[in-house]
Amino acid sequence: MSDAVDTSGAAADGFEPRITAFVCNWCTYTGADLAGTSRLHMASNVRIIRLPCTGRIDPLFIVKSFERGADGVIVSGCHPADCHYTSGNYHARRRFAVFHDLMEFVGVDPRRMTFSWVSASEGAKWRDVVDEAVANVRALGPFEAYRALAPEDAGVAAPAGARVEAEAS
Amino acid sequence: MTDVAYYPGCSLHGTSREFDESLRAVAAELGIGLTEIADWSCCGASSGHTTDHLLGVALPARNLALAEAQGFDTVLAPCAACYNRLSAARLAIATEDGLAEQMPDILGHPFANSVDVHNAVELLRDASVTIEEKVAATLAPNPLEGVKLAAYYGCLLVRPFEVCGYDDPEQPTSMDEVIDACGADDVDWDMKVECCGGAFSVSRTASVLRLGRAIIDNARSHGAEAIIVACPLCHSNLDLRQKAMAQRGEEPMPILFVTQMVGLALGLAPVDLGLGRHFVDTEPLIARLVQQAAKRVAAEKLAKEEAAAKAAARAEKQKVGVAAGTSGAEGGEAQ
Amino acid sequence: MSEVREVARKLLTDGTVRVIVGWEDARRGARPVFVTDPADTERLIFDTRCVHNLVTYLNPRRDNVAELGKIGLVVKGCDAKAVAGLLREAQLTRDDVVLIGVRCGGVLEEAELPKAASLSPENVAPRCYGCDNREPELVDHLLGESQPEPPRPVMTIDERVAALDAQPLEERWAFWTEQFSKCVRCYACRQVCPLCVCERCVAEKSRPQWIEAPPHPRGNLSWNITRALHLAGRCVDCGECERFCPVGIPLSLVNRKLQHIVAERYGYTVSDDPESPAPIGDYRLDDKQEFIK
Amino acid sequence: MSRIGVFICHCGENIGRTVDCEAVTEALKDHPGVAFTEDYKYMCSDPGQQLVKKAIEDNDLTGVVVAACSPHMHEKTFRRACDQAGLNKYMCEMANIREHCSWIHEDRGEATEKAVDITRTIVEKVKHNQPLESIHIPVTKRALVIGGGIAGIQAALDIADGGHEVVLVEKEASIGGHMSQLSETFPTLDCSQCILTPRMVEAYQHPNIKLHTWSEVEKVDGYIGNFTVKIRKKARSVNEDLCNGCGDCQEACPAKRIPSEFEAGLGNRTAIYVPFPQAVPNIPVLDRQNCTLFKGRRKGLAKDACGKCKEACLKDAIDYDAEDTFIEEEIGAIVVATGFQLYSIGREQPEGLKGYGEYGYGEVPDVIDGLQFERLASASGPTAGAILRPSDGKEPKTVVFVHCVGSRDSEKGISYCSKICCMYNAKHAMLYKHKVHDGRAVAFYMDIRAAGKGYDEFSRRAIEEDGAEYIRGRVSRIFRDGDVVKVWGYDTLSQEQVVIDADMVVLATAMRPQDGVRELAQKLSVSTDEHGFINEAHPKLRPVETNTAGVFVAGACQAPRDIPDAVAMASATGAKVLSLFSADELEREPAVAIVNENTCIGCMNCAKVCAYGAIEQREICTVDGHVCGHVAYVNPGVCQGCGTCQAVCLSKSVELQTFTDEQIFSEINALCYWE
Repeated sequence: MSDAVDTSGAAADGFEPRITAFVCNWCTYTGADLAGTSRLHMASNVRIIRLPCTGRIDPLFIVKSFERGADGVIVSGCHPADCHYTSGNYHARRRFAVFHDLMEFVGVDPRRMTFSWVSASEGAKWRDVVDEAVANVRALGPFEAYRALAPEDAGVAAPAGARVEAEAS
Repeated sequence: MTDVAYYPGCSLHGTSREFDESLRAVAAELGIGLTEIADWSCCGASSGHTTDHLLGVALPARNLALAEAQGFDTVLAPCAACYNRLSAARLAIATEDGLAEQMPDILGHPFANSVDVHNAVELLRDASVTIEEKVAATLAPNPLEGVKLAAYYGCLLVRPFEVCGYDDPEQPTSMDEVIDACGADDVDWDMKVECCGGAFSVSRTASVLRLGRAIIDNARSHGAEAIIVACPLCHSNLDLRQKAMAQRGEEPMPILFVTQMVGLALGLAPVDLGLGRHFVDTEPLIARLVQQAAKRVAAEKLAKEEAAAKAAARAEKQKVGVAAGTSGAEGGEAQ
Repeated sequence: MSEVREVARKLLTDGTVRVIVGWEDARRGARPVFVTDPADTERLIFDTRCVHNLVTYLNPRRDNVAELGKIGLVVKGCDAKAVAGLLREAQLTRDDVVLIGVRCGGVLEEAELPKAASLSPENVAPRCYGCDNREPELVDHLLGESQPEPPRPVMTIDERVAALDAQPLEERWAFWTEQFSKCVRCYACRQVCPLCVCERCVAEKSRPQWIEAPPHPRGNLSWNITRALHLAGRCVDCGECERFCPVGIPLSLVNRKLQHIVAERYGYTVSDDPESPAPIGDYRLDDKQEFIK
Repeated sequence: MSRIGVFICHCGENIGRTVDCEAVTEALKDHPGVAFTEDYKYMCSDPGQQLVKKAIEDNDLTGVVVAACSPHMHEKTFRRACDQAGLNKYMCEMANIREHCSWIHEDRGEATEKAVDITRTIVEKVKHNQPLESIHIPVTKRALVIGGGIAGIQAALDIADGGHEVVLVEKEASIGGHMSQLSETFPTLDCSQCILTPRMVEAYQHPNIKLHTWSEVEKVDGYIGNFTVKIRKKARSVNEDLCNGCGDCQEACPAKRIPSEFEAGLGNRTAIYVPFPQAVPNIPVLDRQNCTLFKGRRKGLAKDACGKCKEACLKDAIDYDAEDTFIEEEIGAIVVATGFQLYSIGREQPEGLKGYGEYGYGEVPDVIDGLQFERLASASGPTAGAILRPSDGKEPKTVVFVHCVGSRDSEKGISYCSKICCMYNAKHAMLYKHKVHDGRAVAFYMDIRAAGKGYDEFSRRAIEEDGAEYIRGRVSRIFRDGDVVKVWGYDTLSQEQVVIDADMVVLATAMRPQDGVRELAQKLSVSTDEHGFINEAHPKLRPVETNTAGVFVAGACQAPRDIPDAVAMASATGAKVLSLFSADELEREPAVAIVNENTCIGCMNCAKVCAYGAIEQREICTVDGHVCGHVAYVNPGVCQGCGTCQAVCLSKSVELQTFTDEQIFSEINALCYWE
């Protein structure tokens, strides 16, 4: 990981948070596209994974992201009543309300998880969600606590369970 | 003996004392216990809520809180403006968030907003069955029997619908029902809910005269012999101002409070109903109605006697006929 | 509990059911019993030692019980809620089972006693305090006199949850990661739960393996988070998972927290009415979203 | 073992300026599973696409990742290229390193590193892509049109002319809808019957159109291309095959004073009646509510009290004992065209609406609504076209037209503008002035909304040439004053109160959806808005479709519409239906969910969250056919691919193709940040 100096208020030790974002294809992904076409510059710590709808986003994805070393997670989709599939976001809202409260009960700092509604026309809002999430997680520091859960022999390089491609070449 | 917190408001202790007197008389007659709220204060009327919303709610709320503290669950506010302000305050505290929380420290004691608010028409309509029975039971002939009366609601008695809600805001019938209960004939006319000029009575008297004139003309054109009101301001605009708007030689139109009308139907004395306090003298009308009623009753009695006499005569003839029959030629049907 | 025996005998003799699942006295505490012969109904008892949730025997995965024929099940209030859970998710139809409800006054926490002890703040099962279904409605018969309220335990589960809630995040994280690190992934909590009805649990799914199989704290955390989420709005608080956990993880705290979340956010309390829709899978336009930007 | 080709695009300078494309190519070269890498200035150009095709053939690639712009831009382009090169197009994905990377970062190091991460993530995903085929659903090439107004007729004709069978269901005794009640139509004042009747006859005689009048849709099952519709043919008491429309029965019928719905209550009809002379079909219907015979039967009389129509009928077509019959039709597409009804100002109102006490709740004589005026003005109307007031039949010398009665008034429960009233009010004023030259037409309006072709000129003509007086203000009260209707209004332009002694008042009441549309919408699992109009799929881009595939909407059942709108929408639904029927099978993207029946326990939580009702319960049997349980089944024809079912499934037994758990798991893994 290159220690590129980050100009926007980096933490003392130059820690750069790694954030995975699960976004819905119809609204937030397109909103992020719009942020691109409008050349809205933002922090580069976020990696986007596209899904058809927030209804498809499963809490297992977020737990797995933390297990793979993410310091923060973003979940974003269409505003209520805008869902392309009419009610996917309503189900997601209930699921993530329960998940958010449970994780807080277990002791995970809720500011590591950002939930938002970003429509296809809100490029600027997407940039703000990204910058805010990066700033929050940077302030919280690396999610060492989660990584400490797995002892050395947990086999990180080739995480357990992923099908290892036996490469001839 | 249902006990109701009675909120008179400034006008029933002042310019329209006759409304208060007739209300007390009729309430006693109908078995409704009125207990004036101790230490009641001004309801803010139109000046309160036009200057400041919170003031417009807190002033009437103080009276509701007093009634609640004194153990009542219903407040009777006969004056249309007081009724409107008290109901509006009750609705605002129940619906606008943030208001209910402010009340305890403004009023100085807790307030659960549990008190219901009614006006005089609502009370009399709900008691219309008792009124009908009592009118029938009154010995003295009912002076209002078949008399054409026009029910004038004005604007504050039935509107806005969310605040009043006990009658149709555009085509109200509650006062008409009370008129029917008194045996009178409620007139179907067009100005039931038209404005009488209200508080402009002093600042723009010319307009009030024009509006009042239109109301009285319309009532008269539909044959009304008197207009029934339930609001001190409507009463003063139509009664006090009537001389100024009347043309030469025009028959005056007496303006009665709904409670005075019920009192007359129940045979109470006009002086107990404050009927002597009006600008348009009510005495000639009442005298004529009483005389008319007496004549009518007398005529009915007479008709009854004649009918009885004729029946007796016919019965007599029949007996004679039967007697002749038995001694007659073909005694076939002899029993 | 003579009434249970009478009803059981009648049901067996007139053939309404082929087996009665209830409790019988054992050397140390009560234990489940499967009575098929009317004469054996004498062995049936019901007292403060009957803590087991027998509804787990209605679980479709246990077809060996189903093969015995139509079941007559003795159910306490919490058990009846579990039956409603199975009905809600079409694992059972109402006339598959005859439910013999018993009026319950709470059960013991440590039930392995030779004789039923009367309940006291020290020995009552904490979950019984404040129970809202002591006389279940989802039953064909409701037996026994109405019992007094169970005594308030020394420390209620709500108090323990509130204590945890009051702690700062780091302390709660330390508490739970330490508890979950004890987990040996024996999955007893899953086997005993009447509502864990999946043919193949997601924990056993390998392509992809969402939940890491090895029992290190990271894998255990993701297993317990998933188990908890699967019980949101479904768990009837029968306490079996905690009672069976060999390493003593306080699972009832997690279950109770989930019940609070679902109650505060959606006003939903788990009941024995199969018609009331589960909260997850339902939605209202005005659901709270204060945590969403 | 995957052989994936990775193609990195410079997009001219758009990507190349901040992302070091060569470095990204280098980084991906030895990523496990990658068999070919190349970067090029314009991947989406023709040479760029040729490069992909050639690489597929030369290296027999099993997957393609194009690291360039957003998939919304060129996913289709590159998938088509792969298809042409013989690689299943669903094995091709795009990595968005432009909108999500190069355009939003300046630091070249960070941007390049991020581009590598994004590309690696998509490569890992493609390893788990499945070669999928689009879904083919058989399509029954027969359409159902519900509602026989101008919209329904037009849709039926377009589809029938397109060579497909149409079943047209109309609730009333004749097709024609409200348009048949109109006198003349704006903006050209051509007579409504003259332009409508030919269409009605054409629909009646069209070989492809099966017409069911006096009928309603009872039940609808199935999905796009495969609907089964049960139609209730209400008992007409007249045998449609025998009756030749001679009208003798109507002559003979003694009950002559029943208010005619067609005449909007201004004229009367007999118990056995044809709504209007040009009715199609010209077959009467017996109104059992008002027929003397049936009244007698309901009272339990031994002998029938009447029967004159049966005696008069030479063809013996009258059958008093006819019952409702049901027929079932196999249907591929449904067009809803149930039209509108007018809001009434009466005291009795459906939930959410309020009447107009100010205007007398409809109890003031000579205060009529727009349709009633149309009947007065119509040559075949009760007054044969003469404008006479209903109370005493006198010719009104002063008529007041009131706009926006109910419309644009959330206090009364109707917040929207009904769109057509400004136009028909101008028309009414014109018709009145043409027939009563010395009459005075006064109109109270708030704003004139005449935005159609030739519309504004039409309303200007009413004012400038025909002398209608337009007063900008609202009417506050209407009441009877002796022989005159008193109208109190206010003129906001001259700031004065206006009192008019009118002889007659015409209220332009709001347009509302027909009764029964909410129940019909439920049968079609289509949603309605809070006013009861049917919800279109997208107000701008899919105005004649609904969220239920295969169900289309035309005319005033969707929103207030005038005749040009209704006809345009009807032809649009015709086009949509014909395109649906153009192929024998409906081809759909394979992004649908599939249930693993081995692990599914049939809890049906997935079905509860499916917004499209695409998931059904299906019995599963043992080898010897004994039913041993049930599982969920996703109907590929209806599933829209949102994936909510998968997230809700506890045992993860349902997989949404193109976004399976394995694909997402591998993407998360690819983002493994461990040092």
